[in-house]
Amino acid sequence: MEAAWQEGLFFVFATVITVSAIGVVTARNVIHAALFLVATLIGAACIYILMFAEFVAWAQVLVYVGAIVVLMLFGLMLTRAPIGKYGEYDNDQKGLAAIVAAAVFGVTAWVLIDSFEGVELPTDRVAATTSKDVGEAIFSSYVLPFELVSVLLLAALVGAVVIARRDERVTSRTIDAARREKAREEDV
Amino acid sequence: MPEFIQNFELTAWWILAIKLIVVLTVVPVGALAGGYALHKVMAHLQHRLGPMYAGGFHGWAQTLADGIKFVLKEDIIPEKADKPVFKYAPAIIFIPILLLYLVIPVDRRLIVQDLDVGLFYLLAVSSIPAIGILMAGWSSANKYALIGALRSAAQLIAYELPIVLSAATVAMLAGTLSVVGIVEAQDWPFLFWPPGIGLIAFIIFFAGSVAEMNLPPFDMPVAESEIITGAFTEYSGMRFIFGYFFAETAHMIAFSGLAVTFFLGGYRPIVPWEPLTVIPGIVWFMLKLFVMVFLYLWVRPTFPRLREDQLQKFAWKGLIPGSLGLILVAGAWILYAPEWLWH
Amino acid sequence: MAVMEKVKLPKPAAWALNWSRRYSLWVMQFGLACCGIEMGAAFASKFDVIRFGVIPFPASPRQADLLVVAGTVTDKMAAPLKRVYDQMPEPKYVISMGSCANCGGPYWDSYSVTKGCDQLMPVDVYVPGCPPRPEALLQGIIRLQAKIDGEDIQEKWKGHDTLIPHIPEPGLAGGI
Amino acid sequence: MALDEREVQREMDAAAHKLRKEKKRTYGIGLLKGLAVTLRHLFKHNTVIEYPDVKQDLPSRTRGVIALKEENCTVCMLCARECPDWCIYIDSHKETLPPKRAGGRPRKRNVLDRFAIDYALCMYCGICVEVCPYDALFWSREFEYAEYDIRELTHEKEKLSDWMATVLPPPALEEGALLPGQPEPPAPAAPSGDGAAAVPAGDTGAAEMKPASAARPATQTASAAEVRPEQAADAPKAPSAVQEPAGSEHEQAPAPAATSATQVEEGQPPTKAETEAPAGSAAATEPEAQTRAVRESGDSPSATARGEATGEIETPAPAAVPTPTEDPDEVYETVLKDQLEAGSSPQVAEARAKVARVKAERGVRRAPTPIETEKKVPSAPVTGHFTEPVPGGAPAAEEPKPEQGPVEPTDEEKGPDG
Repeated sequence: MEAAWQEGLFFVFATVITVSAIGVVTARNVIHAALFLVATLIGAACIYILMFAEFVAWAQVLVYVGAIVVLMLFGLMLTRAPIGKYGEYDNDQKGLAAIVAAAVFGVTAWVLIDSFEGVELPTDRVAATTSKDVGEAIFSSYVLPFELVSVLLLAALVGAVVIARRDERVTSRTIDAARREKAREEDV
Repeated sequence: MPEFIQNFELTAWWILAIKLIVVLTVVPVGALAGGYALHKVMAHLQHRLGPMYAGGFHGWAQTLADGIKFVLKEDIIPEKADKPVFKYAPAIIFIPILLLYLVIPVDRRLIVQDLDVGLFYLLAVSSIPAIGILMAGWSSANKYALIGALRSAAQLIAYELPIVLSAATVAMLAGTLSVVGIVEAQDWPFLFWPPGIGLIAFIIFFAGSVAEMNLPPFDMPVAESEIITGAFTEYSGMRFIFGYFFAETAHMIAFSGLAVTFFLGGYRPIVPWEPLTVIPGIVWFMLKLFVMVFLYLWVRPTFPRLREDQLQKFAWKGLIPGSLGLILVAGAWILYAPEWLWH
Repeated sequence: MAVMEKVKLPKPAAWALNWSRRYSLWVMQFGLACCGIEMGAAFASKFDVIRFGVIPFPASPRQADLLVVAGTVTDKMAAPLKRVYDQMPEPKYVISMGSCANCGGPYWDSYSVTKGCDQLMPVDVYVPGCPPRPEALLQGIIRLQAKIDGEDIQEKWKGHDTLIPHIPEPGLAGGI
Repeated sequence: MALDEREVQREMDAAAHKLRKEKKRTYGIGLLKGLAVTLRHLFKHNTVIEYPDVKQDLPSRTRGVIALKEENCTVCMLCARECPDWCIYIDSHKETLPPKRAGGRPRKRNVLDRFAIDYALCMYCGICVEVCPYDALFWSREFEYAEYDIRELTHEKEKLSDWMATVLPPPALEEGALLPGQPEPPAPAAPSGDGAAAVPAGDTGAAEMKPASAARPATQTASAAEVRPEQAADAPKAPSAVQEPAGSEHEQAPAPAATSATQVEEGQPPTKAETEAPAGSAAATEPEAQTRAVRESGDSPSATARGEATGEIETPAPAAVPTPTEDPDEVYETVLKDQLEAGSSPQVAEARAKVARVKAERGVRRAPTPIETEKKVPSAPVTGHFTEPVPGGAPAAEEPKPEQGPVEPTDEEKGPDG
């Protein structure tokens, strides 16, 4: 009974995800594409909930929908996002892109089927992983990868800042030096 | 909600239905009452009277009149607007705010659903309206709306972090993410105990929530002297009232509920004194809710609007380092404070 | 809301609609001259126009029901004024405040002043004075509320006759 | 010098440091102070004037609306000509009246047909009120006449006359201030009688002596009476017989107006006053007619009038006495009390009390001070206002008393200070 409900809902959410994912790539308008992405991400979060992975689901919403897509929209609107029909988002490599996408899809599907074929997903809460399980897993057996990933992210962040900042470093010492230089020139 | 799915029996149906109906009636009524409170409290703080004639007694029906009128106003959609986005933006703003009410415990049993990760859910859902605001601002084909939306988004990105971090402090102190669990962990409200930590976390949470809801003094996204009504400049009629007016008050009440739950001990008495438990939890909750709503309304006419750069500075240089430090202190408290200090 | 134009409303509903419009007049402030100061006084603490449900919150004409034209409408300002009026959603009202807005006032023979804002838009209530006292504006608002109370919403929804000519943008050939 | 500079610099640094330290210590206190301010206001009584329920008691000089006293208008058109907005519309026609005597010249006069002020255009400058030589226009405090139709804002003379009921007396003068048109007080050395004699012999000179002196303490009255004959001789043109009832008596006795009219008739100076009074245009406005008569009679001095004046000396002086002089301070107190009880604001009550006191001091007969507890709806027709006055009788009830409005000074200026 419960499994049937879950299955029905799964198909609903799967349809939503598929349609909006197609929308992301076919939308003529960047903003529309980003909004389709929101729908895709929320659909994915719903599927996580179906699998009793609440923590992951809300993390998905908080991080991806609440922060990343907002940031994307922010960036798009700050730069150029005209309203209405907007130029062609085509390029010559669409055939290649299609091949690569199909290949990725095939590989992922194959891997998933190969590794999880025949595995029953839990349909009741008791068997499901709770946030407690997730926390214990992260901070005990996976603590080293977790920390490494955080260091990597930090490095990426710092790198981004360094790249973004183009202005030369002006410190008080350099200013003083420049002044002294100028004064000396004047004296001469 | 997993538990609904799990216990999807016939009895669960009507319980769920009743709960949803209650929420769906409480939220608009609460928003109307909140709007009225906004009028009256602001008026009296400014030496005025506020609405006096609508409905007879002290203008009690003012917001009701506003609601009816706005529903019946002409619904203007600008010709150059991105119509679907423009139309659905208010819903994207309003529905997540409605969803916030699902996990606020009004009493120990009076909660639509006590989620395992309730706190996380609250924070996740409360970050969605920003997308609606961005949609509204961008689709209006109006430069002021776009500027307002961008300000709103920047503000949200900046102030989401302090809110999450101060809520994380609460979760650490309570040892759980469930909202009911957080309330149950507060023998003394976190505001009072552990000393200092709870208070600072509360202040950070309060400032962050004021900014996230775009309330004054952090209302630059709707600063009328600079950018008209920000993202809602082009909205009229029903879409305006749901996307902005109701949403603002409902958001404010929801965040007041959150603050009560996180810091003021929710439905529990304000001090752990036996006789006080005679008063039902819902009364306690409502009293604290009123205090919190008043606090939001009190700040509103008191402080002048900040500048955009001051806002960002305050968030990134003040609140976020502060809340990170607070997490350290809270961790130290949890690890090293002797057992007898805990309660 | 095309329904409003076709269906005859039952009496209680019509009453409720009139009541709601009467007590929820979000006002667009169009202060142009000294009358604007008096309007500000009427909206401030001493007279507190919110008591009547006249709420001076909206900064955008899209959310306004009432336009208070307070002060001298110059020909230069006529176009923006007309645009603001056109931007307001339909059941909308106009109060013309002060002699200048009524019909030119002291500038009755000036080359640059529009002699009365009723040349640009239908005006519901004329408040005399130069400038009118804040209370005079309040009385104008009360009269407007009385007018709304007796209104037929169907007629109102059909909107005003568009006899008023379209005003070209300032600077275009022809001017005003 | 350099040392000084260094020292100053050090001091400044120290001060700045101290300031910084203090600032640091009070971080966040400002916010709390702000919150405290607004919270205090929450519990204070609000400042709102709840307008339609509670109305401000406006000062009497408020420029609300201009009222027309139709009877005073001579269609001289000065107001219309001076109006910067040209918002006054006046129409009139000329009427020929039969001669008084057989063989006399028929007289002509202007009759007001239309007097309208376009309040949509009016800029409320008050020039018309100031320029009106016959005191036909007054400021009223009423401001509640917003209209749905701009055409309604053009008030015709009926409506303008309605406003007359709302005109207040002028505010009190400062202690010892001169009334407009009043001559400079004489040097303190001069006794009262001489002072009166020193009055310049204008067209208002001698006659105006009387009412003031009549109400004055006995000694002064006596001295004034002694002076009068010469004065009358000096200034022969003013018919004091006319002046007498107009100034002080008309209210008490219904007769004087009629008597004065008859007296004038007897004297037969062909003045406007004479033509108007028998014409019965408005017996209620007799005093005004008198005033006008006085003014206009200056043009036509006649021997009979002089004779009248001299012949009349004995009677009026005792006749004016019957109202005993009131104690000014007492008057002040009573009026103040009445006004406050009736609901006037302290300022207005005080002002009216002051007016009453000044009048009592000057010996002017005082009408009951108007009390405005409830404002009438000005545009509503005032019942009984236009009722036909009793011919030759007392002033109509609605008619503003001479104390009201700027009429007053014309009465007052008759009393040269002793």
